Amino acid sequence: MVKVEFLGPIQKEALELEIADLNELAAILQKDEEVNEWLESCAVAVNDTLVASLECPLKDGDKISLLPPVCGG
Amino acid sequence: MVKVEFLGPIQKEALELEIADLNELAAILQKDEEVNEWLESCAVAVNDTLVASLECPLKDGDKISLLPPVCGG
Amino acid sequence: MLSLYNGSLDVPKLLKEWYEAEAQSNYGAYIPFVGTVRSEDGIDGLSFDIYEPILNSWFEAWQTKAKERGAVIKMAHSRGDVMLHESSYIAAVFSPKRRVALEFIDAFVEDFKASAPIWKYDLIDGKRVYAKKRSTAIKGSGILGAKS
Amino acid sequence: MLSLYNGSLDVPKLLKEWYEAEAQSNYGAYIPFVGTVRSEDGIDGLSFDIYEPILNSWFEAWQTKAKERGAVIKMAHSRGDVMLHESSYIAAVFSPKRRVALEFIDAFVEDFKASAPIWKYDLIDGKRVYAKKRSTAIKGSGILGAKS
Repeated sequence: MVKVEFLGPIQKEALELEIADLNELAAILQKDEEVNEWLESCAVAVNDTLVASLECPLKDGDKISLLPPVCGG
Repeated sequence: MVKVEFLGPIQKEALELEIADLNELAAILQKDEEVNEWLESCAVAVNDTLVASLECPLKDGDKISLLPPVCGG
Repeated sequence: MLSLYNGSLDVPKLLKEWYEAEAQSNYGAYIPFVGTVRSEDGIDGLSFDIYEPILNSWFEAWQTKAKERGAVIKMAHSRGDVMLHESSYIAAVFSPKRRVALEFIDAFVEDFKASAPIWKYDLIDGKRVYAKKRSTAIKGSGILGAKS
Repeated sequence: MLSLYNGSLDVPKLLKEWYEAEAQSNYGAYIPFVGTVRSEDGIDGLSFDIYEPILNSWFEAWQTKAKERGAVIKMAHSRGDVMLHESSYIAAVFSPKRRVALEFIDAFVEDFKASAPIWKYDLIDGKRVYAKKRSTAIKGSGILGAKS
């Protein structure tokens, strides 16, 4: 089981999913109307480290975060 | 009569000279052992405005300043 | 040093504390950048969400880069609401030499704008409206999107 | 605004006064640069001579440039002696937008170093020694020298 968190302005509760990698997550979220529009502009972190590709194996207990466009300051 | 001031580290009293332009001043100062070594590195102001060439006519009461290399801050 | 505060920052106090903390460290240059909420587009203020775990690791990576040049970075940011003409952000660089400090503050503030996991909302008529147009997608964004 | 002080600057006080003076001016960015005397080469401190008429006109030219970009510059500098770890120089830019402020503070501080009519001396064993090696000839210098 991995946990998927949606940060900042994405108004969505965290998900608990049985997935083995980020490709599976992409397939699930692309079908989710609430989240689909955000995907093109979101960065992805696994256990609080940003990842650059979907080729990232996941293990039980991992935390995935979606980070929409930022504007600090 | 014009007044010639030496600023900052140049240890020299101001001069009062009867000169018509900066060419005359250059000729006088190049013969002055105290000041000669500073001339290559000094900027020149006439009445507190920096000048870029010697072709600058002078009139009675003008103030000329020699500004050696600077280092504020 | 990275400090987060609920609401606006006490700028004079922070600038003084940081200056005094490094007074004997033999730095020749201290450059703070202070960001203040401007009145524009009829907003009453701004509001901020911060994701701290990634903000901390982003900041530590910069602190390491600064240390390699003999410099040190300090930063403070607001959480939640900050009203017009109040300040929400201070970043500061201390370094022995001015060029390093001038280059670091510029690079740090620009990367902060592009990368720090902070989300900004306009406060308008009591509502919090995501400042989407002024926001920047973090480098590497979009991997979960449909392949085109 | 250009202010000269005998001896070292009260940095926290000046940073606070400037911040508060512009608090309602709707500037989004405030970037002070603070210069502090470093311990090096066995000096006890630094000492400064200033030629105010040309410093004032140099500063006014920069203030005019800043105004064209919607910005404002403030500066404070010490006259006479400033000891180790005390500060002798603050320059600050306020502007609506951060890019203008970041570019101005860099350009202003560099031109200040190259052009402002201020002379620096090392204080060593109670003597004032002109910091010749660290000094820069003002642009256009040398017209009175012998033609080569």
